[in-house]
Amino acid sequence: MSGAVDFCGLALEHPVINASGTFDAIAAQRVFGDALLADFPFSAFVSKTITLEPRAGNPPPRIYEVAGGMINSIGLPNRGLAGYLEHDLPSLAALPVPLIVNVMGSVADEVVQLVEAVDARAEIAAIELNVSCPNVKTGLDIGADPDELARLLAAVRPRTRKPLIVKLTPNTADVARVAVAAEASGADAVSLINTLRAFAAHSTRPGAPWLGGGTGGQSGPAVRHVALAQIAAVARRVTIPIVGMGGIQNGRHAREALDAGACIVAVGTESFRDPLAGQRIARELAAPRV
Amino acid sequence: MSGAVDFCGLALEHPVINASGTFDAIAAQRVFGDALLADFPFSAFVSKTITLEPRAGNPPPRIYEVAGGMINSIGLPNRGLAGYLEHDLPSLAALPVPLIVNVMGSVADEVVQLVEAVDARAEIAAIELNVSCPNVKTGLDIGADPDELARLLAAVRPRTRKPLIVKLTPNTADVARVAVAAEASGADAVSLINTLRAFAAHSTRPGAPWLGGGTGGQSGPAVRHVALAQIAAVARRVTIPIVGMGGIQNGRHAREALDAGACIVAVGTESFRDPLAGQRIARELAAPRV
Amino acid sequence: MTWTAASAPLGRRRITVSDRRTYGAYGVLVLADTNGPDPQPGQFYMLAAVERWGGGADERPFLPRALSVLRAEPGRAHFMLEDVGPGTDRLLELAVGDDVWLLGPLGQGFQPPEEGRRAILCGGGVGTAPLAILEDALRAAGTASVALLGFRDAPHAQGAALLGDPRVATDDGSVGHHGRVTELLSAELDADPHAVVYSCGPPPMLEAVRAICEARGVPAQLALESGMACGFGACYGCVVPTRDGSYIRVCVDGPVVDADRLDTALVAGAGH
Amino acid sequence: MTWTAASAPLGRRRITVSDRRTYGAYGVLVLADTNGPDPQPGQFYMLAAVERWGGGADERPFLPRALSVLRAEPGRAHFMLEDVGPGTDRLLELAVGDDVWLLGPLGQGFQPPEEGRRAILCGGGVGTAPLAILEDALRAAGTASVALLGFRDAPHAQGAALLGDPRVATDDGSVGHHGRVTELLSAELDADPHAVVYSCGPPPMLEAVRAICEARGVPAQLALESGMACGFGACYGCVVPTRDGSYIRVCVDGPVVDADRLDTALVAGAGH
Ligand SMILES: Cc1cc2nc3c(=O)[nH]c(=O)nc-3n(C[C@H](O)[C@H](O)[C@H](O)COP(=O)(O)OP(=O)(O)OC[C@H]3O[C@@H](n4cnc5c(N)ncnc54)[C@H](O)[C@@H]3O)c2cc1C
Ligand SMILES: Cc1cc2nc3c(=O)[nH]c(=O)nc-3n(C[C@H](O)[C@H](O)[C@H](O)COP(=O)(O)OP(=O)(O)OC[C@H]3O[C@@H](n4cnc5c(N)ncnc54)[C@H](O)[C@@H]3O)c2cc1C
Ligand SMILES: Cc1cc2nc3c(=O)[nH]c(=O)nc-3n(C[C@H](O)[C@H](O)[C@H](O)COP(=O)(O)O)c2cc1C
Ligand SMILES: Cc1cc2nc3c(=O)[nH]c(=O)nc-3n(C[C@H](O)[C@H](O)[C@H](O)COP(=O)(O)O)c2cc1C
Ligand code: FES
Ligand code: FES
Repeated sequence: MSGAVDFCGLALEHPVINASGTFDAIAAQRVFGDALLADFPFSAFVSKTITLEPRAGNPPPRIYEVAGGMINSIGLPNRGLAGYLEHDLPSLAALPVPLIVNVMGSVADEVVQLVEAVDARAEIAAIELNVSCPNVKTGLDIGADPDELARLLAAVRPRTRKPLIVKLTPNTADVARVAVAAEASGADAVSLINTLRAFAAHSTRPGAPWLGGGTGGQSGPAVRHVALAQIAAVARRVTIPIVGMGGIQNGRHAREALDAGACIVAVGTESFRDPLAGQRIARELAAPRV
Repeated sequence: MSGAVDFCGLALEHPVINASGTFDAIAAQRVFGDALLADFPFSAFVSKTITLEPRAGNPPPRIYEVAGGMINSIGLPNRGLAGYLEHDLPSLAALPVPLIVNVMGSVADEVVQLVEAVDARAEIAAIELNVSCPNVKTGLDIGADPDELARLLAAVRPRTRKPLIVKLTPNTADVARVAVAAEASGADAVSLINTLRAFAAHSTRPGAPWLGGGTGGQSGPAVRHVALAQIAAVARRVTIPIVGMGGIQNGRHAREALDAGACIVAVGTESFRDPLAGQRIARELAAPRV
Repeated sequence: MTWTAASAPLGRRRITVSDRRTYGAYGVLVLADTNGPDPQPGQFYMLAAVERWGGGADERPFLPRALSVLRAEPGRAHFMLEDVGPGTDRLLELAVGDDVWLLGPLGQGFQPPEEGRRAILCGGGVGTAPLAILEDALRAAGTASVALLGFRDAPHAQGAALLGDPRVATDDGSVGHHGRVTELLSAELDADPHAVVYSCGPPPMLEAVRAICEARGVPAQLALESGMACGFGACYGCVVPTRDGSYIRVCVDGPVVDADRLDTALVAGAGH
Repeated sequence: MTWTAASAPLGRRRITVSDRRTYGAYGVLVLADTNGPDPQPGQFYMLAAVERWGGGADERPFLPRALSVLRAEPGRAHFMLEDVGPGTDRLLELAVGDDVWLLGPLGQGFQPPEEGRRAILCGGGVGTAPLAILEDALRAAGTASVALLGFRDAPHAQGAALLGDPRVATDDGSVGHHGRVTELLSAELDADPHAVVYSCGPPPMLEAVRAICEARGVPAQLALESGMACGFGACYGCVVPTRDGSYIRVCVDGPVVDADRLDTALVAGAGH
């Protein structure tokens, strides 16, 4: 397959990676066996968000299906930094593609610890920083406010020489302004979009949420054109590469994200429908335009 | 049909009105004849956004269909204030339901003129203020920033004793904060959501927009759960009534918006599929819960 | 003489497919619409399948689709479709007994020519549809007409069977005249400069017809297409620019417009 | 003896419906899955119609749906469905010759009882499905078993025909025992306290089975349901809480779990 691309110095075989939290390579290997390694669907593997401490995640139900997509309220379950490095990293390092680790913390100090620990591991090619985390004081996502993000990056950026990708939140008035702040503060790339804040009503308890975690995040084709608008808005204002995602289901969708200004794309929800979606999309993308 | 409701002092026969810009009662009467008056689908009629000067609207294409909805870039075509009052108001005043006029201006002075002129007309029951208008200096929607909205309302609120509904923009980090500012500044109600900023790619020109107006706004069931999240977030923070809208297609959807905290609901995109959607939804809403 | 349309019934009606035919690349749906008024030539309806409207390419269709009336018998309306996307794809899948939502008849149709003038019907592709019902109406009114139809190739040219005795042109020369239908039109107008032209077809064809008629000072009525969300004037989505610098809504001010109202019939976003 | 499952083929396969049967309120789909490995009892597949997956209630379904294997013959897998929403509705609409996307076999299935112990299969509703393939496997292994099935009413009780010779209970008494299937279970366990219980059914039934077995110290294997997006461990959507305070993913750690791992089998959001 043609379509090799350089992304922040990583030589990727094609421009399709997975969206964080939507593919568990370890579980997939348990299910599909070594065929997964022989036929790995993505050109890089992005792990689920890792936090400093272990998290159990939200109580079920965690998933609600909507028109053209789904709402999730998974709640970032993970083993925590130490557990990840000990248990998951060895298996993930054996994948045939570069490894990107996604981290999140609610205060700068936490993020610094995460980034330093990840920076120390040669198996890890790049770091994605999830800034859809609510600020403990304002309740607003850190990534919704350019100034707050700049402060965070001022603390974090110096701690690693690995490529640092900032994953922006779409739940903001002007994502381009936040992206500009990320670039100015030393981010090597930005990725977008994360999920749109959404609410699923309980089927029998009026006003109550269906999802155990309360509010959730919407993904899938229903958000694809919101993603394209945000990718295009960001591309007009920054020069660092963009990882475009949100509802991508096929090569044409990926092409539209690239045309809007993304350097590579990530596939999330579509992998739930087709575990080889990443590979299929890369193949469709490599086919000549019609 | 049961379900009469008081909304800002307006006695509505049922809790379903139309969303601004999604039903043209004058055109509908031309198409369907007087049956429209005998069987009017909504309990109040909200007119399309009126601006001070006439606007032609955006070049076509203006519509793009997406998963579970559509993107529009209509561009607020209207006859302007004077043309509206002269040509449209007499016909609209003859509708069998209260009339709400939606207005928008890009600076406070324009909005003041609009509100004063509308206030002077007894045929008009209430005013909806569309604040999804970009600030000329920042480029951000006025309604995306609580402080800017408060400044606008400080100028506008004293000019009318009619109920003043502020139609919020969903393209903001924290819509509840904006709603709080609206309430504090004297709004009698808030309505939400307006459309989500979205981009449709051209089918043959890479990177170019399909829509003549460039970016557009997404509506329909694909945005319904985003709307529910915003309605619920606003309802937790304000005591003034809420007009809930966004993707409502049936009585259950309307019920979920009411349960999330809306006082009445508005139906937009679904009327394009079913001109009597408003009436159907009111009927379904009046049926006992199952 | 003018043809006047009755108001459309308020609200969409649930209607059953009573016949489904195929003419080469085209499908014809016959709907048992016993409660609606008779449609006028050039009017259209908004259609959507009651079941599974959605779930096609890009999780579409979602909005109903505008379709011209191909032909009307008492209590029955015929439609001609080509599979160009998820909406027409779904409608063409329907079988006898399946239900559709139907709204209409909608819009402004064709008007008959002045007494004594001949009608030239010039169309292409699915633009054949409104010319069939127009031909029926002209025949009933005793007005002489000739039909000229252009198609891509032989499978499409089978659509010509929907009219009485049309002259056909195909792009690939497989049927009839090898070339454009507008070449046939020019020849007809050479022979009868006093005729009135009625046209419907893909935007480039329509524009060519408009330009020919303008150049010759021949009156023409053009049935336009445009992306529509509602079909009854609610969304302002279907506009086309007119010569006077304003926009008109194709659904309520058209779809048939006098050619001299337009600077161009090339509608952005319409056609394929 | 343990039953071990082969890896699922990587990627979804396009498979044709080769038979479609009806058992009262249930439909059975037979799929010609010639390339997949044999499924184990209790395993499941993710299914979606290739055409028109979407366009149902609330513009759904969008995600594939988890379905237990009802029965497996060489190159064929059977599934039992009840129409409870847009996904099952669409799948039940499929006719012979239509295609589905199939992923699997997935998950951890049942394990046979220790040598010499009898198996009691206790299920209800569509929970009948995994017990049928389990019954086949036990029979093949020469293990004695008895099946107890609970249904709402007579149309549902027709699902009992999918097993060999089950004892049936109905809520309305129209067929078999008038009452709950768990009453039959208690009676069986009174008679044979040494048996092992296998269960699948609506959460309240499953929880009742769990509680009965716990109280009696009887080992039980429960096939759980849970809302799933992916079925292969990717989304972390399908978790249930376990006794040790953690969450397990039903799709990869289940669907069959030993009852003593759970404090409750009442899964939030599963069932109707
Ligand atoms: C008054 C009128 C009468 C008509 N009569 C007929 C008729 O008799 N027979 C017939 O077959 N057709 C007719 N049409 C055309 C038909 O309504 C459209 O072609 C319709 O869009 C087809 O829907 P589709 O889903 O099959 O194709 P679409 O996917 O809608 O594609 C059709 C065209 O729409 C545009 N398009 C592509 N994607 C999108 C999108 N996501 N959103 C919006 N536009 C898009 C492109 O220009 C494309 O070529 C008529 C249209 C009008 C306005
Ligand atoms: C391992 C496993 C095996 C299964 N085996 C079978 C089987 O053999 N046969 C069978 O018929 N079923 C089986 N199921 C159940 C089936 O997968 C679900 O019932 C499925 O959700 C049905 O889809 P639906 O669209 O028809 O109904 P849904 O609309 O999904 O409704 C089913 C239930 O899902 C919940 N729900 C409602 N709306 C939503 C929404 N928008 N998003 C998320 N959840 C919602 C409610 O609890 C509802 O009662 C199995 C499930 C699992 C996990
Ligand atoms: C089930 C699920 C879990 C997710 N988990 C994470 C996560 O752990 N970290 C993160 O940054 N984004 C997470 N996301 C967001 C995705 O990475 C992606 O930004 C979003 O889903 C949009 O892409 P899509 O429409 O292709 O899914 C998750 C999304 C889903 C659907
Ligand atoms: C075609 C179209 C035109 C619209 N025009 C206006 C408008 O003039 N003024 C306004 O405040 N909102 C306008 N809206 C937004 C709607 O009033 C409503 O907020 C939005 O569509 C969400 O509701 P829905 O999903 O039910 O359509 C328009 C929406 C559509 C689809
Ligand atoms: S299609 Fe909506 S106004 Fe014409
Ligand atoms: S269904 Fe996705 S992890 Fe289990």
